[in-house]
Amino acid sequence: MNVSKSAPELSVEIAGIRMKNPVLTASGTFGYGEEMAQIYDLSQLGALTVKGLSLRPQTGNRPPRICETPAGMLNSIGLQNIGVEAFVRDKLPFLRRIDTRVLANIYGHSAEEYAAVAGILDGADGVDGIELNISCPNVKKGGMAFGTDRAETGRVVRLARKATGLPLIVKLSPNVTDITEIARAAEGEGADALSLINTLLGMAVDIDRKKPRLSRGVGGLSGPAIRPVALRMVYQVSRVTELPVIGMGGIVCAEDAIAFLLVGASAVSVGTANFVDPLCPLEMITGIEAYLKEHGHTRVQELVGALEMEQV
Amino acid sequence: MNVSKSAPELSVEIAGIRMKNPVLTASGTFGYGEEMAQIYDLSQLGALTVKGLSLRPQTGNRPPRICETPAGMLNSIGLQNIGVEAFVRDKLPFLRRIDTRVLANIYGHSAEEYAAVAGILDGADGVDGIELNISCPNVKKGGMAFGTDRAETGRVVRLARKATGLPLIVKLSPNVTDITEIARAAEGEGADALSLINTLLGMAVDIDRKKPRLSRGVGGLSGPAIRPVALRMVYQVSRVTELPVIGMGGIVCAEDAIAFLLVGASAVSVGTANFVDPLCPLEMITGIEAYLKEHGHTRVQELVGALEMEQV
Amino acid sequence: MSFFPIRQVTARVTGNDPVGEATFRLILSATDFPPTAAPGQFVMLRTSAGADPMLRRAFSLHDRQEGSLEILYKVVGRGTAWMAQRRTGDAIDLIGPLGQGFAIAPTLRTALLVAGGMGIAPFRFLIRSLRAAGVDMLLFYGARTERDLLELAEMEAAGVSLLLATEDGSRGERGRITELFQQHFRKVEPSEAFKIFACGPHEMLYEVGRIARGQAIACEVSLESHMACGLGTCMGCVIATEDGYQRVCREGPVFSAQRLLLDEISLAQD
Amino acid sequence: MSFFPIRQVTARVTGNDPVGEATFRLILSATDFPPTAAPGQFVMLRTSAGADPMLRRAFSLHDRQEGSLEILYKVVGRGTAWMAQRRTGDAIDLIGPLGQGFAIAPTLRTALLVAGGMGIAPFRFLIRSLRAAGVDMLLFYGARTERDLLELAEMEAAGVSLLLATEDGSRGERGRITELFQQHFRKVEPSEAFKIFACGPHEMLYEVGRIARGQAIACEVSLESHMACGLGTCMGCVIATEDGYQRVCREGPVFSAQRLLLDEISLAQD
Ligand SMILES: Cc1cc2nc3c(=O)[nH]c(=O)nc-3n(C[C@H](O)[C@H](O)[C@H](O)COP(=O)(O)OP(=O)(O)OC[C@H]3O[C@@H](n4cnc5c(N)ncnc54)[C@H](O)[C@@H]3O)c2cc1C
Ligand SMILES: Cc1cc2nc3c(=O)[nH]c(=O)nc-3n(C[C@H](O)[C@H](O)[C@H](O)COP(=O)(O)OP(=O)(O)OC[C@H]3O[C@@H](n4cnc5c(N)ncnc54)[C@H](O)[C@@H]3O)c2cc1C
Ligand SMILES: Cc1cc2nc3c(=O)[nH]c(=O)nc-3n(C[C@H](O)[C@H](O)[C@H](O)COP(=O)(O)O)c2cc1C
Ligand SMILES: Cc1cc2nc3c(=O)[nH]c(=O)nc-3n(C[C@H](O)[C@H](O)[C@H](O)COP(=O)(O)O)c2cc1C
Ligand code: FES
Ligand code: FES
Repeated sequence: MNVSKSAPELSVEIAGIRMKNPVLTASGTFGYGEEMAQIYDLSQLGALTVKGLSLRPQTGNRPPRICETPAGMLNSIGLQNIGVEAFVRDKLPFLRRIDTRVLANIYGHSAEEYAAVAGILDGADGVDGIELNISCPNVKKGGMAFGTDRAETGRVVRLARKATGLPLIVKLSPNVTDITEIARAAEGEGADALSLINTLLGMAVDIDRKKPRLSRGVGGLSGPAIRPVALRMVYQVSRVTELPVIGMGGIVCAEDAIAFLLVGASAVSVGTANFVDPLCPLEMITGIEAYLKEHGHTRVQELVGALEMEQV
Repeated sequence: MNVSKSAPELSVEIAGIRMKNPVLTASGTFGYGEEMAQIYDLSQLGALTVKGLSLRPQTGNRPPRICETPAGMLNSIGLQNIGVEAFVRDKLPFLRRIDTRVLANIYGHSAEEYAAVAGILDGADGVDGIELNISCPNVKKGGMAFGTDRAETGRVVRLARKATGLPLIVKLSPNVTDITEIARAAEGEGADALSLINTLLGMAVDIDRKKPRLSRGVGGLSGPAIRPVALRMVYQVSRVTELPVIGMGGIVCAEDAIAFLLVGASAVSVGTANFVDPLCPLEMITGIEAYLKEHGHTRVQELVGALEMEQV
Repeated sequence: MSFFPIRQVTARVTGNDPVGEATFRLILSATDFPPTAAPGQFVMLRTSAGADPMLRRAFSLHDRQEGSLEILYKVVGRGTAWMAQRRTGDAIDLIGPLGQGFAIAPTLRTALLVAGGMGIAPFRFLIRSLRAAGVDMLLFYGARTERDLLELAEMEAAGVSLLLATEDGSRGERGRITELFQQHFRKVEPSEAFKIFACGPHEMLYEVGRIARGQAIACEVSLESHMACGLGTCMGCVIATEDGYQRVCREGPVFSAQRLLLDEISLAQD
Repeated sequence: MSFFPIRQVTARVTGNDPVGEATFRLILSATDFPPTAAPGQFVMLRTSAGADPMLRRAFSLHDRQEGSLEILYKVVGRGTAWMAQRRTGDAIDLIGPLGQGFAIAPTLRTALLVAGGMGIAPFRFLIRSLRAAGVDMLLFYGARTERDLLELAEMEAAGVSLLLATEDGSRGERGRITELFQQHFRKVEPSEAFKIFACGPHEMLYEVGRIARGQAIACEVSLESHMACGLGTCMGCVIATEDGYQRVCREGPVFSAQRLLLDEISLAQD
């Protein structure tokens, strides 16, 4: 084992966006950044992803919207958000002052709506990239319906691609038989990067009231519980695509982050762990750096896809 | 809340098999019953399901075959088993002496092989039903490949159906976009019941060795971590089929078991929990009985599908 | 909306003693916990070493002293059971102070406090602050049974007038605290110097809020809701208000009863 | 293959004291634990209240007395860290006795014991049994450093001759125990009355097994493997033997070195 002396290079470039390190925060778990900025200096992050934005403000689903499950949680927020225009007007100015990359997660009720939101953001100063959420399980129309179908995925990406010159990241749903198919469809229509996974569709029941614990019945499962599934899908997808992959799903510590890099992710995104341990993205950055040194790597890039597989 | 005085009726009938209660044990987590019989009297169970049987003995995958994950585990046993003939000769005599129902879980490398195994069991005294494992993620050929495709599922069920007069339970894979499609395919070809879910395909990585933790790379995720996904799928499937459903996936206590019944399962099966808490099936039986009394039910059947959904 | 710092700190247990039926007072030494904390604010505690249970649990600041803080809690599930097992010297990871506390206007002269069961938790800190502001205090305090009425002597010593009720009649009036409250409240004149502070089961808050609203009297209620983050980022804890869904952890947990859609108040609780 | 009963019992901690570097001796009172337990057998302990960590952990019976049992363990991860936090009076859920222990034939006169690191754990029980059978014992015992050599005085008092090695030379020979073993072993004559018992890192067992096999000397080694059930039902813990994959938890953990495919021995470990 080589122990390198100089500090290893942590920066990565994804979809043309240079980030100071490969640790991002995931959409829906970081608000628009303001609240987290009370806890630590966000400029330490590689990038942050804001809560899913839609053309018009959304009230979201009725509460209860969350419930705890073993090593995870279910949510059915239903994409409550202030709308893309209020975001640009009220939230972007704050985000522009932070020296990190800002990814705008967006969704629409139709492919045209995705394109409209992307178009509005195209001119917005302070947005470094757009993440298309075609995988939200918590809205009736839109969301997951697109991300579980090859043709629909292709159409959403195609229209969004036309609407914006910003880097386009397509966020994939794990609720599919073959995620590589959807990945290829997105790649074929001009996505610049892929991010995965979004939540697994799940359910929990209150047996005393004989009712689901979430008002909508079903919700999205996130947290450490889903990490093995996420890791497998990132592995599968990164083997079939040329695009950089942002890996996420249950990442809570540097060891998890490194595992995602090894199976092929170029960066990782921290979701639910922001709730449990807000400072963990910072510990991940330090932890990845320590690992690189210990294993004699000079650049984080060297870890990407470095997993050794025995022939199966 | 009505408190009923007499003991509620726990017995259920599934695919024509009468069981003294709705608590079963799942394939691959109970061996052929012998070891567990050292711990408690197996006649207390509604039924037990034996480890997946194939036409010929299988050596299984190279170790390491298991690894722990948050609130769950991955396995890639690869269906190591003694083969159906040795089972009938060496294991069935022991099982016949136990006053419970015995379900034989089987798999094949082709639809014809499934049928061959089913045919051998057809004449075997002591087998009460056959569970077709079309959902094992741990073998290269066979297993999950069948259970993720509607047509393949149909073919396996059709041939097995012809080969045996025994009740036929089809075990579904959760690694699909739409599990109701596969469920309907199985129903259409003459399945008597459905069981779900098998394990979710997952992966874990040893970052020090830069290798997967399982020799085969990927494995099947089971345990409480997957319970929300299992519950959701049982809910979805039981709404589209007339067949009784055996629910499983992360069930560890009576409360979990009751949740599966409420969303539509007619019985539940305990898998990974047998490793963690061998006596838990017995506590579940007691717990279900207590719940029925407390909620004024006279028969366990009354819980099946009794979930109240708000309109979504 | 406060923009004071929020800290994730490792606190040390200096006390964790039973004070009632399955109820404990946890005393934590936490020198780096922000001194800006106000009554009605809360903290999020980690209650396991692993990922199950995973989410943090919310607890009102029972009190806050220089370098230490207190939590009054009841064991109701796995997280609180874990807390009850902590012993002196153990470490507990907490985040705070969080949310909006009670608002004490300079004009305030008389405060009517209403507590049901564990709803008493935030009131010691509030009472200390009200006392410092020279406010007269009358506390309506109800519980299931006498043993669940906590810290009575302490509150009397702090100059709080007490009106008690228990469901089993073992202490004070028999019945719910809202009944007692309703009787006495008829006699009170609305005024700028007067305000109601309430914490307890949501049905109780609903009742109190309805009464206050009917007479246009200032009334703040402290709500509960299942929370994932406690920070305002997940949108999981919302409650219906006249301004749409608002976050209990951020715009609350203390809300003006006037702005809540009281018919929907029970929803967030589940 | 034993078909004695296996029990899931709730044991009480009566002692849990450090005996070396991050190493503890756990003493458990468990009156309903089957008296049939034999040296080399093990138990599966639950090491959390929740589902994370989920699986039980395997530990050799360090010793077994009427109504109580002992475990010697090293803290290496979350499960063992949880164990180290248990205090007198706490409950621990365990299952056992499990697996096949060491075989002590009536003809046995001299036993050569080889332990590496925590591989010493099952030997106190084994030594007591060998002594009762009037067997002479020579123990090769290696560890990283002196502090990791445990219970030396106790074993000497039990009549065991000790040959020690440490990797840092702080006690006994400097180097690995297998080197010391190899030197001395040359001088021993194969015989029916003679047998080797070994427990420790798999590379050590590989070496010892190879030497024993080369000279057709009876040798039993106690293996480790990641286990889900410990009961023989999951097929997760297998090791390659001449009879195919066998379960470490059921046909083992003690195997005859002769029947193991030594080249593959390391596989099950990782
Ligand atoms: C702002 C706020 C302040 C609170 N202050 C106090 C206090 O000072 N003293 C006190 O004893 N309790 C207080 N609670 C309630 C306390 O958070 C719950 O009792 C606790 O979360 C239960 O955790 P558990 O694991 O023991 O129970 P479980 O029932 O096992 O918890 C399961 C899940 O439900 C959530 N949950 C359960 N009950 C509640 C509840 N009443 N409110 C919110 N989430 C809940 C848990 O956080 C967890 O996510 C407060 C709640 C809120 C929102
Ligand atoms: C038959 C048998 C007897 C054993 N006897 C003893 C003993 O007497 N004293 C002692 O200190 N240790 C003993 N071990 C090893 C002990 O089981 C591990 O140290 C323990 O499981 C580590 O758990 P952890 O959560 O602290 O570590 P982690 O590394 O966090 O555990 C992660 C997972 O890996 C498994 N694991 C990790 N290390 C091992 C290992 N060496 N063997 C098997 N599984 C492992 C754990 O059980 C768990 O499932 C024995 C193992 C076996 C198989
Ligand atoms: C409360 C909550 C809200 C979320 N909202 C969004 C969203 O608006 N858009 C989106 O693409 N993903 C959303 N997600 C999914 C996460 O970004 C992430 O993909 C998923 O939670 C898996 O990662 P994790 O296990 O680290 O949380 C949300 C997740 C949670 C828990
Ligand atoms: C170690 C192991 C082996 C398994 N072997 C089989 C098998 O042979 N056939 C089968 O149909 N399912 C098998 N399964 C799947 C279980 O029967 C069950 O469907 C799954 O584990 C989900 O339930 P659980 O979370 O309660 O374990 C196996 C599961 C485990 C953990
Ligand atoms: S708990 Fe997350 S926004 Fe309130
Ligand atoms: S650990 Fe399950 S068979 Fe050995």
